[in-house]
Amino acid sequence: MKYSYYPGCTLKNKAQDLDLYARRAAVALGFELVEIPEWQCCGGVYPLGTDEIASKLSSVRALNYAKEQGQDLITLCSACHHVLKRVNDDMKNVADISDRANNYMQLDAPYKGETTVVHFLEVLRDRIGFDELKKKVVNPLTGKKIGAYYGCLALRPGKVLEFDDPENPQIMEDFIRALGAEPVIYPYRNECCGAYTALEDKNIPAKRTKMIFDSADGFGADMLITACPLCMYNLNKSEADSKVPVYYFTELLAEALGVKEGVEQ
Amino acid sequence: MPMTENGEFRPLIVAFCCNWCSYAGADLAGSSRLSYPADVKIIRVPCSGRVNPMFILRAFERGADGVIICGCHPGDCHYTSGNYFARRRMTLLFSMLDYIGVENGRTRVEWVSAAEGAKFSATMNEFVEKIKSLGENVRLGDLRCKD
Amino acid sequence: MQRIGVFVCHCGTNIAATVDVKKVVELVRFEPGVVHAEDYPYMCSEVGQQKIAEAIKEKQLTGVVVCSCSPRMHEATFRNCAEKAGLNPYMVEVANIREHCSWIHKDMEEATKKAVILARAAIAKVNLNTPLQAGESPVVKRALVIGGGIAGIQTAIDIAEAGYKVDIVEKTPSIGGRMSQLDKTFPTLDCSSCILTPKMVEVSTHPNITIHTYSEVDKVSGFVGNFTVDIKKKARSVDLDKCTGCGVCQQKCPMKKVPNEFNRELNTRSAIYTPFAQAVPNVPVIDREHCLMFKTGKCGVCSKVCQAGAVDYEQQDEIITEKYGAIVVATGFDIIKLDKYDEYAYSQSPDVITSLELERIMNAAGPTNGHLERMSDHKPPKNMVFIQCVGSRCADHRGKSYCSKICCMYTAKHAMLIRDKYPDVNVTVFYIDVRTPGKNFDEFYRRAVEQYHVNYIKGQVGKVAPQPDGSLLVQGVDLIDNKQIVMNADMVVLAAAIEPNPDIRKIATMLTASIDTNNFLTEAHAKLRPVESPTAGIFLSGVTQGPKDIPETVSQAGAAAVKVIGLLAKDKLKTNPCTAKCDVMMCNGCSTCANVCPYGAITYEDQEVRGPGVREVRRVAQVNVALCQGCGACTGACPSGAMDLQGFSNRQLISEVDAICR
Amino acid sequence: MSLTMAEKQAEQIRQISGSDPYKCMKCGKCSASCPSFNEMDIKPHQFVSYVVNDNIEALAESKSLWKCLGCFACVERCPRDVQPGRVVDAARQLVERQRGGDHLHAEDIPALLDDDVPQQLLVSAFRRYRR
Repeated sequence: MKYSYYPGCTLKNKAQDLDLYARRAAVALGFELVEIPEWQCCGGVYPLGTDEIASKLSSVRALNYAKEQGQDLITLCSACHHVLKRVNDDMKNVADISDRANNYMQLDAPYKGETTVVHFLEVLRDRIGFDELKKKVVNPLTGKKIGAYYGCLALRPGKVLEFDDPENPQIMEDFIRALGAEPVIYPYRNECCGAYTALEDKNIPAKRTKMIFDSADGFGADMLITACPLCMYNLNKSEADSKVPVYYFTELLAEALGVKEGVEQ
Repeated sequence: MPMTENGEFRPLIVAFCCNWCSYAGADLAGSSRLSYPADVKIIRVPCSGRVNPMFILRAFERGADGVIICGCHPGDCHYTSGNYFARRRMTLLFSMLDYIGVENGRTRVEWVSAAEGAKFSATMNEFVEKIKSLGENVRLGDLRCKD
Repeated sequence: MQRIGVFVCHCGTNIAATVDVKKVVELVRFEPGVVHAEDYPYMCSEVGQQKIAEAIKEKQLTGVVVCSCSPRMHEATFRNCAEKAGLNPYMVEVANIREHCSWIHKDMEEATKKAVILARAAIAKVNLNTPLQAGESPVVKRALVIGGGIAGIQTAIDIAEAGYKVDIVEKTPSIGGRMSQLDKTFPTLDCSSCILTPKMVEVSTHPNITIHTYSEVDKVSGFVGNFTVDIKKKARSVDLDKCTGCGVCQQKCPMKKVPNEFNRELNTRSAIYTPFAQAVPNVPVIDREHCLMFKTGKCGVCSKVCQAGAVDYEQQDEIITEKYGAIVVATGFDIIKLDKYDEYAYSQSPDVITSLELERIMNAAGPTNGHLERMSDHKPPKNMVFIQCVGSRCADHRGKSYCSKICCMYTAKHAMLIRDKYPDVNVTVFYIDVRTPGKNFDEFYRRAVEQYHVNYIKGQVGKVAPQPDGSLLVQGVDLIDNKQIVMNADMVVLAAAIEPNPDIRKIATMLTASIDTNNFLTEAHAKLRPVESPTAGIFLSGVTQGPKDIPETVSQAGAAAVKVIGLLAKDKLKTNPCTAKCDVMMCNGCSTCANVCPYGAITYEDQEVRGPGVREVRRVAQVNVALCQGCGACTGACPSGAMDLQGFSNRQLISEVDAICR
Repeated sequence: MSLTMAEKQAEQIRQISGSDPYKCMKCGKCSASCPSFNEMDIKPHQFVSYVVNDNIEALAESKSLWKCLGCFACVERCPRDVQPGRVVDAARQLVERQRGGDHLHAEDIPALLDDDVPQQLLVSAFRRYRR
C-alpha cells in the first residue's frame, strides 16, 4: 500500500529521527511512504479564523495532490496531522472556506475534502492492526514502562480529528503493548506542554512539563514517547527532577522491529 | 410575476404538513414565535402518505415556485408507514419533475416532529432562500390558465 | 352551492395585532359561497360561539370557516358548537391564522394578505365538504401499563381503585423501578423503600391488577378503546406458583460473578437471582446468559436444592395476547453513559462514581452495606467532590440539551446525609446554577449550606486526575473568586444526565406515539394535555414524558390514571368519520391500496358495478370503516383514482392548492 | 442604526471566530480546563462574556491573548459548543490586523533561538503572534 507522505517542516530538520525511523518501520511493515513533491509547511497551527484562507492553502495543495494520486495522506507530526485534518474538514464541510480556497487554487477539479488523512499510528491501528504489528516485533521492549505523551494537537478537537477518545485515548498505549512494553497511564498525558509560548515565555512550558513529568514519574514511567517535535523540545528543555527520557514513538517502533540500524528505503 | 414594491422576488410555496408531527411542529414554531417568510402556505393533511402526486403537479401548474412535504420522522409515523410511502413516491415524482424542468431544489421532503418547532422554522427559511435563488418557476407554465 | 359563514377571531391581540381582521372579513365576503362574515375578539368564548350558532340558524349556513388559532387547538370546540346549532360538525373548517400567520410574521400587510389566502383555502375546502357521520366503537374495559416503576405502580393502583382491570408489563424480574434503587428521597429524607414497598405490595395483591414481570410488549395493533397487544413473557426458569421465595437457590448457586445491575454493577450477584430483597414477585429468575447449566449443561444445583421443585430449565418464552382499551407508557429513565466524559476519569478510577452508584453505596442493602467508602480500597473518604450537570444542558455532541431537573436536589440530599452521618467528611459541590423550584425545595438546599456547611462553589470542574497515591486531583474554577482551584478528593460524584429508557423508541413506534429528539414522548398539548399522547388511547406517566422527581411523577401518574378512567368509563367511542372510500366505478381491484393499508382495512369483493354504459360484476375494493384510521395512504397509491379520503378528499385538497396558488 | 466601534469589533470577533458567545451558560468549564489560566489577566470564560458585552478595548489590551496555548481543552470540553479558544484567537487577530499589534518581531527572533528549537516552534509562534 502506498501513501502520500507529508513530512512537514520539522521532520526534515530537527526531528529527522521521527521521519527516518518511520520510513524504516514502514518498509518492515509492508507499506510505502511516497513523499509529496514540493510540499509546503502547514504552518504549525491551524488558522482558526473563519476568514483565513491563504494560510490554509498549503494544506489544500498537499491534500489535493494525494487525491490526484488516489492515495491516502499520511502524517507523523501531531501538528501536521492536526492542521491537515482540520483543513480537510473545512474543505468538506464548510462551504465558504471550500469555495474561496478553490477559487484561489483554480485546480483542474475543485477539491472537496476527498482525501483521507491518516496519522501513522492510525495506520498501525486500523490498517495493519496492533495484533499484526505484535507478530512482526523481533526485539520486544519487554519490561519497559512507557508513558504515552499525546499532548493536545493529536487529540483535539476530537470531533474533527477522530484520532481517539480525546479524554481517555488508547492508541499509543495499545501501540506500546504491541511493542512488548507496558504502558503507563497518567492523567496529564493529554495536557498541553506549553507549545509555542516556549519562544517568549519559558516559564509556561517549564511549569507544564514539570507537571507532566511528575505525573508520569509518579505512575512509574521509565520513559515517554511522543509524536510531536514541539512537545519533544519542550519536554527535553524541562528541568524537572522527575524528568525521564523522551523518544519519538517511531524510534521505539524501529527498534522493536529490528530496523533501527536498517537501510532507508 | 409575484414581486413586492421594491422589486424583490417573493416565491409562492405550498407546504403539505401531516397532522400529527409536522403540522404540530409548525404550530410549535408559531407559539415559539420562530418566524419564517409569509411565502409559505401550509395545507394540513392527515399523513404525508396522503399527499397525492397530483397535488404537487397541480401546485406547480397553478404557479407555485416550490412545494415541500413534511412528515413524521422515519419510524415515528402516526400511521406506522405513511411517511415511507411518501418518501418513495416523492423520490420518483421529484426526479420526473426534474426531468421536465422543475428543478430538484423546488421540491423537498422533510421530517419534522411535533417537538421540532425550531427545525420547522429553519427548514422553511432555508427552503424559501433556495427557491429565491432558483427564481420563478417557469416550467409547467404552458399548462397554467393565466393571462 | 354552500352557504358559508366566515368567523374571524382577534384572539385578543394575538391575531389582531398583526392581522387586520376587519380587512380579512371585508375580503372574504366576496369568496364563492360566503353569505356571512364577521369578526369577534374571542371566537372560542361563549359569546363568540353564540355568534356562530346564531349565524348558522339565521343565515341557514351549510358551512362554517373559523379563522383563528390552530385546528389542533379549537377545531373540536367549533365543531361542537356547530353541532349544537344543528349543523353537521364536519362542515366546519379552521383557517390557522395565529400559529401559522400572526405569530410568525411581523409585517401587518403581509400577514393580512396571508390570512386572507389561508381563509380562502378553508372556504374553498368547505365548499366541497359533505356532512359526515361518526361511527361508534366499543371500549375494552382494561388498561395496560408499560413499566413497573413508581409511575406505573401509581397509575395502575389508581385505575384499579376505580374498578377497572389493569395489567402491568415490567421488563426486569421485579417491579419497583429506579425508586427501589434509591436510599433516601428529597425533600423529606424518607427512606425510599419504606414508602415504595407498601405500594409494591398493594399492586401485587390488588384483585384488579395483574403483573407481568420479566416481560415485554412485543406487538401492538388496534386503536383507542380496542388495542390488541402481544406480551412476551420471558422464560423465568422458575415456576412463579411453586416458588416459595426461600432464597436457598441464590445462596447455593456456584456462579456468583455476574455484575449486579441493581447495584449498578458495583458488586456481583448469582446467576439465579432476585434483584433485591423486597422484589415483587419474590421469585428469582435464572440469567441464562451466565447460568452454568445453560452454558455448559453441567450444574443443576438450584434445581437440586429447591424444596418446592420450582426450577424449570425447560421453560420457554411465552407470548400472550390481551385486549386493552387504553395503554399507559411509564418506561422511566436511566442515566447516560459517561464514556464520553472521561475528563472526569469515570472509566479510569473506581472512586469516580455516579450519583446513582452513590445511592447504592449509601443504601444498607447495597454493595458496602450502607457504609460510605471508596470502591477502590474500601476506605472511608475524607474529601468528596460533587460535579453537577454532567451531560445535562449540553449543546455539544456529547450530552443532552435539557436540564435533568432532579440532580440539584439529590446532590443537596447526598451532601446533607453525608455531612450528617460523617461530619468529618468535607463535601464540595461544583455547580452552574442551583435549581430548586418545588415545595420546600430551596429550604432543603439551604439547609445543606447553612446547617451542614456543604461547600458550594459556583463553577465547573475541567479535569479529574487520578494520582499515584489513589487520590483524585480535581481541577475546577471558582467563578465568584475568579480563581482556578486544584483540590484533592477521595471520591468524586458525577450528577449524570438522565435519559429516557433506551427501549422507548421501539415502544413508541409500536404505539405510533410521537417522540421528540431527546426520546421523550410528546404530549398532545404541552400545557393542557400533558399526560396524553397525540395518539388517542395512549397516555404518559412519569419521566417518559420529561424529567421529573418522585412527587411530580406520582401526581402525573394519577393524572394519567384519571384520563384512562375517563376513557374506560365510556361504553362506546365515536370513531373518526374521515375514512377512505372507494368509487367502485373507477376501481379495477388491483390490490395496490390493500398493500399499503397499515390496518388491513381494505378487502375485495365481487360486486355488480352499474354506470353509464357499464354493467358488470367485478372485483372492487371495500373499506372497513371500523378499521380504517383515515391516513389516506391508499388514496395516494391508487393508480386509478378510485380511492378517496372523506374530509380530506382529492378535490378538497386540490381546491386548497388552487386557492393558495391563485 | 449605526454601531459603535466596540459593537463593530465584537461582531467582527464573532465572525472571525465562527463562535456564538450567546450560547454560553457561564459554567466556567473553559476556565476550569485552561492550562494557562494563571498566566491570564482576563480568563477564558470572561473573553466570552466580554464579547457578548462589546467590551473589546479590555480584550485588546489583555496579555491573555499571548498566553493561550491553543490546546483546545476549552473547545473540547465546553458543554455549549462556544469554542472559547476560537474567541480568544479572534480577539488576537483583531488586534494584530487592525492595530498592527504584532507580538513577535522578526528582529527579535535570533536572540530567542537555541540549537534545538524546532521549525515547528518558529512557524507556530509566527502564526499565532503575528498577523
